[in-house]
Amino acid sequence: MDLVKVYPGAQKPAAQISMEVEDGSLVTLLGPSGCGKSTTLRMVAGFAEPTRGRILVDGRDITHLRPEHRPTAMVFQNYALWPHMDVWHNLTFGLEVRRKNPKAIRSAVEAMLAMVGLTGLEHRYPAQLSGGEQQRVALARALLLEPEVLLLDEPLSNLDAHMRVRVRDEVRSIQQRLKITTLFVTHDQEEATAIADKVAVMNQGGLIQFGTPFDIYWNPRHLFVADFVGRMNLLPGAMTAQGVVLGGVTLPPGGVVERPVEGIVGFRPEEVELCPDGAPGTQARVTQLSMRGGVSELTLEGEFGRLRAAVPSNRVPLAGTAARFVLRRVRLYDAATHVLRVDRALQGEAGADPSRAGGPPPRPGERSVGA
Amino acid sequence: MDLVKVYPGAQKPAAQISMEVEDGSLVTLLGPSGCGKSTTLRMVAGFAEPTRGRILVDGRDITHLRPEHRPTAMVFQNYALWPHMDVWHNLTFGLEVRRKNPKAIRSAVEAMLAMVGLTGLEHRYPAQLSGGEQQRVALARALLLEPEVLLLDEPLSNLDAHMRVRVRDEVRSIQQRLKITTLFVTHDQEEATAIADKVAVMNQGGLIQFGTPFDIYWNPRHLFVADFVGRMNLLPGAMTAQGVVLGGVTLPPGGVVERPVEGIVGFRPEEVELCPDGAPGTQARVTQLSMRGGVSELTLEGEFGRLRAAVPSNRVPLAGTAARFVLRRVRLYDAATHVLRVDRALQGEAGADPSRAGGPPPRPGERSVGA
Amino acid sequence: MTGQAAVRRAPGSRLLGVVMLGIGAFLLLPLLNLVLWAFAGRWFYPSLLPQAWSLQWFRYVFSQGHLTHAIVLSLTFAPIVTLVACFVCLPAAYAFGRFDFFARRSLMIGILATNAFPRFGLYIGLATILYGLNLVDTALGVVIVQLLGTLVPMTWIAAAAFGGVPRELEQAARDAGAGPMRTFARITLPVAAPGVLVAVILAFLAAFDEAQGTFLVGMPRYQTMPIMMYSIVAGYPEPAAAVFSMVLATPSFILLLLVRRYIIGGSIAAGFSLL
Amino acid sequence: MTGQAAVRRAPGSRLLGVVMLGIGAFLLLPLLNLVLWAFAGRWFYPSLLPQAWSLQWFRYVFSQGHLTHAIVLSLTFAPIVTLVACFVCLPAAYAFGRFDFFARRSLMIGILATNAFPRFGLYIGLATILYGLNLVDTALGVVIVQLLGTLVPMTWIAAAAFGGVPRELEQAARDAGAGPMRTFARITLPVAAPGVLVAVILAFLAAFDEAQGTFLVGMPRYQTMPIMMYSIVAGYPEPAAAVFSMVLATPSFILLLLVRRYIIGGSIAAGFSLL
Repeated sequence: MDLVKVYPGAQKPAAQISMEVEDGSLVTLLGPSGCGKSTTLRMVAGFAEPTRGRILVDGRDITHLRPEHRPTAMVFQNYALWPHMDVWHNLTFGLEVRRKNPKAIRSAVEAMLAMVGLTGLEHRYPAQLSGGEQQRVALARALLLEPEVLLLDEPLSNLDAHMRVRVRDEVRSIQQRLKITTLFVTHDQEEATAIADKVAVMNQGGLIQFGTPFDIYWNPRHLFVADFVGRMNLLPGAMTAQGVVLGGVTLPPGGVVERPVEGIVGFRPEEVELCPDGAPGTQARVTQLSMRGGVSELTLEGEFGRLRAAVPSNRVPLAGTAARFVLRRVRLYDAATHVLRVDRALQGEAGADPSRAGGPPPRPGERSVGA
Repeated sequence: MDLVKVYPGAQKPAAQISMEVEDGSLVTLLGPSGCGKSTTLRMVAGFAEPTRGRILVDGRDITHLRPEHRPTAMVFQNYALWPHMDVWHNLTFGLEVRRKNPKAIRSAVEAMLAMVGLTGLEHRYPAQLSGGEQQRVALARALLLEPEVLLLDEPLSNLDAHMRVRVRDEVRSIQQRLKITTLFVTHDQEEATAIADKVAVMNQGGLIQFGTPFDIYWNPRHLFVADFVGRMNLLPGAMTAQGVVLGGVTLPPGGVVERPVEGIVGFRPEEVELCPDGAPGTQARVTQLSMRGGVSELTLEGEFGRLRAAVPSNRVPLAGTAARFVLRRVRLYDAATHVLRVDRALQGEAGADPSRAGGPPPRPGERSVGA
Repeated sequence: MTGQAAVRRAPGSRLLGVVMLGIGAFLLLPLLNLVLWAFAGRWFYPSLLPQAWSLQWFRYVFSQGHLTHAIVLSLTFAPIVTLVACFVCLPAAYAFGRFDFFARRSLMIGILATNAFPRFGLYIGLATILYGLNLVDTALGVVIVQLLGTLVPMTWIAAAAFGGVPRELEQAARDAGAGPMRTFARITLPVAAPGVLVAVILAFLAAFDEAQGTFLVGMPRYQTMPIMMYSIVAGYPEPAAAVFSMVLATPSFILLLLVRRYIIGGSIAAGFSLL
Repeated sequence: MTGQAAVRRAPGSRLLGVVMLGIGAFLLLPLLNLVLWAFAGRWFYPSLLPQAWSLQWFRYVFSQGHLTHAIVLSLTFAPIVTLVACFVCLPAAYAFGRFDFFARRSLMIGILATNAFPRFGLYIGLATILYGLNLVDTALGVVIVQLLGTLVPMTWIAAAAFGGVPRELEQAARDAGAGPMRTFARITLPVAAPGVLVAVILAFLAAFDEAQGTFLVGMPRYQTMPIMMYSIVAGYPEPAAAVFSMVLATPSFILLLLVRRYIIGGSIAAGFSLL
């Protein structure tokens, strides 16, 4: 079991985090730049000192150990390959420092080269490698140290969009094969949810929410998370017994709450359902289309305001046409504290088939927090 | 009608493109770095000279005009705001050069500031603005020139992932409101398909495919497009009368082609359908899960090899379990020329509901090219 | 393993502190000494400070015709040389910074080499040419020889300033409808101004401090301040030398103070990125 | 509007070509002249080239005890000063490049200022101190005064070299289990080596070419080559001065050639980014 705790002080723009990381799992630290996620990682690695709190690995306190004595290995954003050494020496350096015997080093490095698909590039220098290859050398170098905790600091941010997805899958696959506890820092929410067992969403030095990607995506407990992860319609409004009120318009599915609550109403584009012709629902105009692979996103406008809905790419209405919609689930965040107050699945009166949409399982009321 | 043609020579690593852009539409030039997309844009703006060919705007040949005489306006990747002028003077410079009267300038700039949401920042200098604000100033500056063609050179690449999506929607919405013909260069395929009326996919200086986002995504006519846009399973294999052959295994839905064809088999994750319990289909093991918002992606492994399937996030099987699947559509690319040879929609024998998946409309055989 | 194992203390930081202090003293003490001598009224060994302060040595220096003549000469030549350098070098600097042409790199390295090279040799070569042209002991000859030292700042630093103006800024101006001349006047020059200013000031200082070339070409008629330094050391009392040194240093001091923030801003650094 | 309206021609490119040629000639002709004089056997006005070639002036220079002694002196002092500068300045440079400490910026700007400042004043201030310490006309005094000119290259450029080593490279080594000393020896120093080499060579040249400070402190015993230049101009025939200039320039020439690719690589530029 790995236990990692960091409670740095508040005087610096650093992180305030307290969390436990399960052995063998991959946790992403997600947040905008300057949120303290990299600082947190550097504290675990030993390159920054927490002002308070402790960092425990397997119950052992490593808070005051020098970096070279910690059971961690880091992959740096810029890879930090030693430019004056070829790939082979970049990989063997750490093992030589640890006085492993040369034969063991040789076989370990060769096995690692094969695993990351770099066999044959041993004698290249970092400058002669592509970005993706450098990335893999950096990963291999860290893995060869057999760390108890692997630290990845935005390891994919220097790759182009296409390469990023590929290397991401590779990293995840290697991590799962080796069952190595991993902290992965990123500012890209798609990357964070795609690769992680658990996601720690951070902002302004604090941990906002810590949970599975599913949990973070569907049950954001804070407005910041709702806004930062995925696309969420967020509109000032209210929930009443009659339904959700947006822009003065009450959207039909009633019975949401007994007492009215005001705040910021949030729902995902996938939670907006277009009604079949003739079925009841709120009237809207389709104003914009955006193809996003298998799913397209449309902008709906009406008296309620402006919102986005996700529909399968084969069922896209034309821009400019009218459409009716119902909401399948709504959340309400406190306008002042930004904390989740209500989270309700709505029974579509429209009689729409709930199994049809690409969306999540409606969770009838189980998560309602306030009201 | 805008007609834009560029046929530069081959001695430089430049673009070879011939395409027509419809009036008022947004066309993205998509490709990896160094594919010539930026060079193409710079040729239209007048900052690079085509070695051959012509550039026509509204039938007028602008190939040899100086940049200052062209009806184009460019938004640069780094915004290129003049650092010694405040926002106001950045915006008025072009209008003053054109000797507009001061009153007209004043009202035009004020209206534009309101449109891009920068009112009140007139007297800030570029260095005092955030990245997103700089981006909007750059856009406003270009729009104030009332160009016939708006040129955007990776305008969002300096914004963080979250901001990028927001500004992208804003740019699209402004472009649609003003009905301004726009060329938009990007290396991000998601951005390209999300924002465009048409996408021009480029590689190594050539135009590979030009079509609607829908077309580019579902009907890639070249292996490069299939690989670069979205996620596509691409595996060496064959199509025979018995079905699709991958890794020596024949996948059930037969009747694909009369004569066997070999090449690279391609299908989107959305075109892999998991079968309900008991229904026939190819046996596979679920080895990896990746949450991507409303849709999750799983890795299936078996004797056929390894492929990815997209499923709604509420129907995700557990990793390590067994699953059966059928393919709903397959393409076959020539292994040497990389050109599409066959494109077939498959009638799922599994009796699966075709309307269920988030995928595209199967197009029965209409696109088959070869065989 | 934990406890007193300090993680972030610089190794040998105390020794380093001593070295730093030493370097600081090495730089500061001679200056301080100079100031003390200049303002000293009476100063006898072994006192660390003068026994009396006075401005008498300033009055003395400014009453010596030889010395005031040298000051006037220096303050005449340096601005003229700077002006000539501006006209000759700024267009060249723009070309170095903006365009890529035949022998550009060689020329830039050549200019740099004259700076690292022992200049005396170069001056001798130049002096013999000026001798052949009958320009030795003339004002024009002095201007030409002082021009040599202004080449590096005027081309390298100004080229860096022009080269550091992102091309896109100019392109955006062209795009907005401005022609090449207006683009230069409204965009390129204002944006490059800090770097160009630094270049001009360093050129002024180079001309002002030039001793060896002027010694070869200007003697005996044109004895500027740096040349006068040699005779002042031998022929005048020590406090006069101190005062004269301070007068010599004054323009540098003022000008460096003026451009300090641009130098710190790194407008010089860009020069090397041009190669 | 189309036709001959050339889009990408540099404005006034012909005029610029002339300016460039002029600058090139200004740099090259004196050197050429020097070489011609050095190898001339007979050369009478108004011929553009010598009538006869010979090595006689080389033989002449090397037969003059005064001159060979100066050469030996220069080649003795410069390496010693460089070595001392290495020991004093490299640790300081590492600290400048790596750590942030009290007065770091002021100290670095101070060092730079001594370079732009007229040095003669500084030398006079230093000389009077050395006089008080009875170090005038001693080898130690000469070493100290020459050390002043090596400060800028040795701290700025070497600091840039150390500072240019990305911290992550060191952190990765620590991460891999190497202690601070091993990290310095195996990672920092090898990566910084090119820049450090440039610094050392420029320091050598600074010491080798130093004339004013040595003139004040070393005369009359320690007349190094740059000082000898003054007397050679007055007291020896012109070709001897040319030969001596060439001898003086030789080490610079060789060393600059050696480090040319590092200078071009921009290892100097980084220095300014440290402030």
